[in-house]
Amino acid sequence: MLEQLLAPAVIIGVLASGIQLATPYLYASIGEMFSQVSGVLNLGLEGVMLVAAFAAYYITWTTGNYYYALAIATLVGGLMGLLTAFISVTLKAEQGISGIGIYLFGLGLSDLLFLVMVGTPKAIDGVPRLEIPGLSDLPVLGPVLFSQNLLVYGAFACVPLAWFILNKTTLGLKIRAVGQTPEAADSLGISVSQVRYITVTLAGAMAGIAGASLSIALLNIFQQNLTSGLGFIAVALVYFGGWRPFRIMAGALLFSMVNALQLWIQTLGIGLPSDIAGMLPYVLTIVALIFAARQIVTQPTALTKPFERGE
Amino acid sequence: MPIETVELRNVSKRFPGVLANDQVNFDVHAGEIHALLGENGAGKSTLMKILYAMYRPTEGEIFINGKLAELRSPADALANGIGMIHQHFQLVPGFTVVENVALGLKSSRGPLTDLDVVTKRVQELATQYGLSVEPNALVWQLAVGQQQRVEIIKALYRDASLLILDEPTAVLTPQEVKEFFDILRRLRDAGNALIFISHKLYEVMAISDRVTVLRDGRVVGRVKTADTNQKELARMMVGRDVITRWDKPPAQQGPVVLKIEHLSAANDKGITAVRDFSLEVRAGEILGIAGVSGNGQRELAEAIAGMRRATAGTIWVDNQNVTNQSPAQVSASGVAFVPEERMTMGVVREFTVAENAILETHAYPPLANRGVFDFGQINDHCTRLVREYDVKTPSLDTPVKSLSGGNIQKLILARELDRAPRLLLAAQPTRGVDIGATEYIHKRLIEQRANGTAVLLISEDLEEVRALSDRIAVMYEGQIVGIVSPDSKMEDLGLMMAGIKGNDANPSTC
Amino acid sequence: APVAAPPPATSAPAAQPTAAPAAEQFRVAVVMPSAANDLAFSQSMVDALNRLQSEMGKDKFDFVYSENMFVVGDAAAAIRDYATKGYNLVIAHGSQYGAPLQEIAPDFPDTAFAWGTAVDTFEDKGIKNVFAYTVASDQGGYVEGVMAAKLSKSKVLGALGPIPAGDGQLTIRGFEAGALATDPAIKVQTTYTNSFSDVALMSQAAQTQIASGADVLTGTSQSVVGAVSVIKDKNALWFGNQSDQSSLAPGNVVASQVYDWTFALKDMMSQINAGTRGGEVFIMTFANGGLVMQFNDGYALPADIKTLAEQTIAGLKDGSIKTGIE
Amino acid sequence: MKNTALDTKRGRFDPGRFNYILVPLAAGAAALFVGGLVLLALGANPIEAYIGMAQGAFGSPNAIADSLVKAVPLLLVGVGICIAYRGGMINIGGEGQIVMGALATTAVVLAFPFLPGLVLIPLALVAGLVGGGFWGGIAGFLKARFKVNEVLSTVMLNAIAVQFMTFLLNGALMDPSSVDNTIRIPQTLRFPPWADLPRLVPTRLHFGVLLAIFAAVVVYFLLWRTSVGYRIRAVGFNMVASKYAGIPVNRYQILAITLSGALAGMAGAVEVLGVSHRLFTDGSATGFTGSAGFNGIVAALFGGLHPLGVIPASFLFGALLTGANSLQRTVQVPGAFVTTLDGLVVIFVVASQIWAKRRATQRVLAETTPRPATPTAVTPDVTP
Ligand SMILES: Nc1ncnc2c1ncn2[C@@H]1O[C@H](COP(=O)(O)OP(=O)(O)OP(=O)(O)O)[C@@H](O)[C@H]1O
Ligand SMILES: Nc1ncnc2c1ncn2[C@@H]1O[C@H](COP(=O)(O)OP(=O)(O)OP(=O)(O)O)[C@@H](O)[C@H]1O
Ligand SMILES: [Mg+2]
Ligand SMILES: [Mg+2]
Repeated sequence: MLEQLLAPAVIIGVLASGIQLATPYLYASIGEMFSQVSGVLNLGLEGVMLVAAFAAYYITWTTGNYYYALAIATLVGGLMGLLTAFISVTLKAEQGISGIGIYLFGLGLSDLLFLVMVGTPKAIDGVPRLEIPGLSDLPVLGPVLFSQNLLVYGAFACVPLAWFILNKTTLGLKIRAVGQTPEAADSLGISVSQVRYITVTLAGAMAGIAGASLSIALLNIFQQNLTSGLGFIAVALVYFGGWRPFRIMAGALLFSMVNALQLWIQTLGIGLPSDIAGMLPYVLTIVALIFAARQIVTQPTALTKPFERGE
Repeated sequence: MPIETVELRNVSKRFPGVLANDQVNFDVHAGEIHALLGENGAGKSTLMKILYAMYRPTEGEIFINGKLAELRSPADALANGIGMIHQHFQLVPGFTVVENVALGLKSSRGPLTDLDVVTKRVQELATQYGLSVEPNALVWQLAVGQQQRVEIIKALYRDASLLILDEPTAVLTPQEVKEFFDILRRLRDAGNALIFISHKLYEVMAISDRVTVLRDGRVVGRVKTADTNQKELARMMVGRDVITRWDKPPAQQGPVVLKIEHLSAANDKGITAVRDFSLEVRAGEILGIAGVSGNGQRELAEAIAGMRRATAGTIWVDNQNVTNQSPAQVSASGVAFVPEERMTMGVVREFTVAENAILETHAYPPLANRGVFDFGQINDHCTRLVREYDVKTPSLDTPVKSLSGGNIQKLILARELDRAPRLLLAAQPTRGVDIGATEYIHKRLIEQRANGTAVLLISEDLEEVRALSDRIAVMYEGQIVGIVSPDSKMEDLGLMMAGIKGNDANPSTC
Repeated sequence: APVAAPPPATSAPAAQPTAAPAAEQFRVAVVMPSAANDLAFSQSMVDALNRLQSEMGKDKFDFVYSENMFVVGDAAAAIRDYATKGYNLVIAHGSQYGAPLQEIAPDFPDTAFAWGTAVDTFEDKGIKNVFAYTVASDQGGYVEGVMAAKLSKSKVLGALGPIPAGDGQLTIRGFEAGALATDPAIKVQTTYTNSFSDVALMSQAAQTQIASGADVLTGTSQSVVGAVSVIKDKNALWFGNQSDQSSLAPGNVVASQVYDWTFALKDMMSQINAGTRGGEVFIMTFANGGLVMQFNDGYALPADIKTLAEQTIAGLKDGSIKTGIE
Repeated sequence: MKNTALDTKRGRFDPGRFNYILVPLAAGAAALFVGGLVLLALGANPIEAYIGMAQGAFGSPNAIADSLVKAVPLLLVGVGICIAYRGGMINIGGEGQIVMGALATTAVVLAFPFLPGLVLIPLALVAGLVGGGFWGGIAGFLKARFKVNEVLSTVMLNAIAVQFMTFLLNGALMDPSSVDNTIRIPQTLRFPPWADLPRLVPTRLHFGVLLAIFAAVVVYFLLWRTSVGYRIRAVGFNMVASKYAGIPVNRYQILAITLSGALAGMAGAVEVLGVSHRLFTDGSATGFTGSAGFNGIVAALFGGLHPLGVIPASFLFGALLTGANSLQRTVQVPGAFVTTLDGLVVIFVVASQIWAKRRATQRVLAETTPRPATPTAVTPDVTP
């Protein structure tokens, strides 16, 4: 059994699937990370992803132009992020609950629009693969790592970028401060709301790209509840990664690869019931959390707490 | 433009149900230190938060250099040269010193941070005003005194020429206070204006040029420091004379209640903070532990209370071994604990006065029968506590967070002392508490002594330790440097607190 | 549970509304678990009802539906409500709806109910107004397996499903049987994603199948739309199920096993009009027209394979071929 | 100084706080208005639709019964959420706990079908409590022992519970007659009729409604009238102070989420015994739970995280969900509209809380902190 799983084809397959599955998680989680680091739990990602996924799908289906599609998805996501910010920052609503509201709203709306504007699932031509000259010809790893579509590369590029923004820019400094000690930031004249509006809107926009990456780059289709819980896992991955981009990436890859692995286990006919195999990613995540939780030093202590200046 | 004068005219601030400031006039000039005095809840912080634009006044105006100023937010205040150092520091604990200073500043590199530039300027300021601090240290790792320096550097970095200092000394040790006052004088002499809030009258006398006294939100007096004395100030604040010196009857010492043998314990960072510590406290005596903060006092108290693991040694209470027992077991052995930070350790802020009064006794008869509350009993019990201990509260149902610090401390004392403990651990019992309440708390501690309780008093306020203790143990780096009489000279105590052995310093040992 | 009686020979003609001369409108209500446009199980029912309506005219036949009733409690409320509103036939289109139906049906003896996919009419519990319908999807799977075995170059086939239960599992077992009957050397790899809705995971399951050598795949549930786009991308072949899935990948879908419930519906209608409201189990097969193999015109299926498929269908119809799944 | 009797803060739900009722109602109306615009866009008549919706929720004894039945799991889960929340834990694991509770109940009923109803039903309900409590307790243990964030672990545990259920229903627990036939429906045998929760009136309304209300009252009593509840609340507000006061913090945290899970498990038990009379799966949790694990959180919040407040909140929410479903039937709008409308209502109501709270805090402050002109308690003389 183990030999079967250690075959090169399986390892490469797991890697390839892992990288692809990780793509939507990365966009959504990195965006969510900014939101959470600034102190706002944005639980409605799933709903945002769905609406944006539909928007991207629809534009691609009607115009064939996926740059437009991507732009619109980002915009739609950003607008929903703005709405989230208004609800959680300005109206100081309970963030978990408003997130569930946004999710239900997005789930219903995307389905409704799909029904009215498209009808039944229709395949589209999605974002094409972009071979990286030279590298994509590498044996074994070339096709896995350097022959993906643009959105996959983009997702992985987000990780160092996010790290840079968070750690090397004044905005990043403000975001972290606002999430840890909003009173301190406030006393230095930083607008806590403004920073949170920026991050929450950004999280929405990134969730929009995540949705688009599903509907026009990975699946090239739209279907009711296309994301099927992915947005919630993305939120969980942010905790998992301890609010640090590279750890989040590791988590996304781990989760996706274990998911891919369980598919391989079944496909190879190893006698593990599918339901038991299906538990693997979740069990493993918990196990990983047991180890990860101890190492978390800096966390956004103000997470989920609306800021009020004591007045 | 540097600040020459700042004036508050007819400022009022109304909170729901409270008129915190009532037609207050106040002014401060460049080159002076203006002290603001008043009991807990008199409205000092509120007034200062208005000046720093954290609150909008209900009515009244602010004039800066004679011109009406429209301050909408702390950013405006900062831009006008007003800086504020809060009692609860406004620092990001997970940031380095430099990051804290750079936060919210314009960077010379546009969107990118310029921490190296900031570091340099921080070092310059540090040398200029004697504010030595390690720029790259994480703030949560710094001692309070150092954190406070960071706050001052933050304000200076932003060219604040008016510094508001809200109870800056409450958390400092005498040594730190001394250094701090040097810094304040330097700042004043450099032409800055300073507002200084403190509950300690001798500090106000030592550092300020003028004093304004608030009571119930109104100004009740303004004097030149040179023209007044502590007694007069106290009378202005409280409306009567206040006792600061106690004549205790001689100690009626009983048997040893607390016996600590070779105790060691580590701090939160895992470093040994109490090492090979031995001590005895007898019934009917107050043993004061003096020392610069961070020398293991906190860990010692927590180890006794069962809140922290002892890595070695034994703790006996009434000949009962309580080493590494749970807080509940320790408490059951007759130990009462007034912890250092009342808001986080002593009370549940959101709970009512009544709920907090039964924090330890709620599970037992007569307050509860088989785990079910008897509200009649609870009500009677709490009413009695509140009366006996003079806790000023609108009702038993008032959330504790809206009581003043002094009243919260009285409530904690009521709760702890009512259990007639064998041993009372009191850590910083009067920190941030106004003089009226301080007097009351002191009275209660002495009363316990008379009742035959063993009292272990841990305080960084040397005046307090000397006023109350029968013996003073000076703690340095987790160990006792020496045990001396309360009549020892201040300077000698100071030397011992710096780690110089009792014998060398030659105070009267006991 | 009573074993399904073989469907009666009475078919299409008897179902003509002529049987009910009153020219009253026949009203049907359907409660179904997923969306009406899922290109799978739910849609197959809506398609059938639409076909009936266009055959008979809206004045003679009308239907309403409640979709997305994946919560059984909600479905129960809907079923009861439709029964109250006097629909002639209330269809509980989901095997999970059995328990509520069993409770509701006795309260509305004048209403006919239908439950599928299932084989129990509760007649043994004294309930007389429930029809049951199911589908011998192993037959369609079998024919697809036969074709797949012929079309595969790698001799590895892939089958994808949500959970190992229901008609999906039956299809997959039929597929495997058909493939092995055609070529004993062939390998059929099966993957269940454990979700009816996770399109992304289904797409990865397809990727995995292809990466491990499969070049012809099939699958069930609404989530397979994700697999089909992978098929298109990797230029593999696909056999659809439940509804006609050719539109998803016109060049790669060979054929689809389509559930055509019109046969059962027509029969139920005529029985209802004649006063019988339940008690019969309908099994959709190739023989009774409840199963149809829809070949995709866009895919150039070699003539010999198509002939083989048609022969297999004929064999299943006349009973000379059995799928071997009992 | 007035030392009033200890009467206003025993957690009593004060219906006099109008804002807690009026504001959400107004917000709900606003959500329906926006939903009406969507209906117009879909070509349906909103007025007709909403009348249909109201009828679907309250129009007949059956409709009312359906609304109440829908509210039962929301109430049970919601009350559990109150406990967890008061203990400082956020329990997102309702779905998984419902499933585990239902599984435990099912296992008991299938193992002892011969027991008389009077024994079997209580036993099965207890099994549900244990099953859900166990599942919640895992999250509590992981938090107390390993500091694993409970939001995260409960999300994962939800997924695991569902897979576990599917696994059992495809094997050990599958209806034997289904195992034999080819279609293999993933469901258990129908339970014996004596395991059915009694019906209250001839509708779907079952005894579970009373159980749920009873549970809410018990939890209210527990939280505000017993020392255990007091400790849970103390730990939830301030772990450090609780620890100083000698409360074993870890134990009470685990207890809070275990109780929370137990109530969700009870919801699962009541659902199988009272509604479906068997366990089944469609591969997701929702098919069985109807998302009660999540909707219960919403109900708890609307109820001000107070067990007694959750009673009306969950009944209103249940009516909304039931009515919205019937909307689909009366005007034949797509099912997705129902979800959209739910989302709108949740968003509007939660966003409106700020107004409800703002007024309430102003009132409370104005009532409890009158500034004494001069301190009335005179400091007694001290003997120097
Ligand atoms: N944000 C607030 N909301 C309502 N009331 C407040 C608020 N802040 C202060 N108060 C009330 O206003 C009054 C003045 O409080 P303030 O903090 O100014 O007192 P203080 O003089 O600084 O006291 P202390 O010596 O304890 O620091 C008190 O009665 C207090 O309860
Ligand atoms: N939101 C509030 N509502 C009611 N009272 C408040 C509130 N915030 C603070 N207070 C009251 O204000 C008084 C002072 O608070 P506290 O001692 O915490 O801060 P401070 O010392 O006055 O301010 P600073 O931190 O600036 O020194 C207390 O009586 C406290 O109960
Ligand atoms: Mg103050
Ligand atoms: Mg204070």
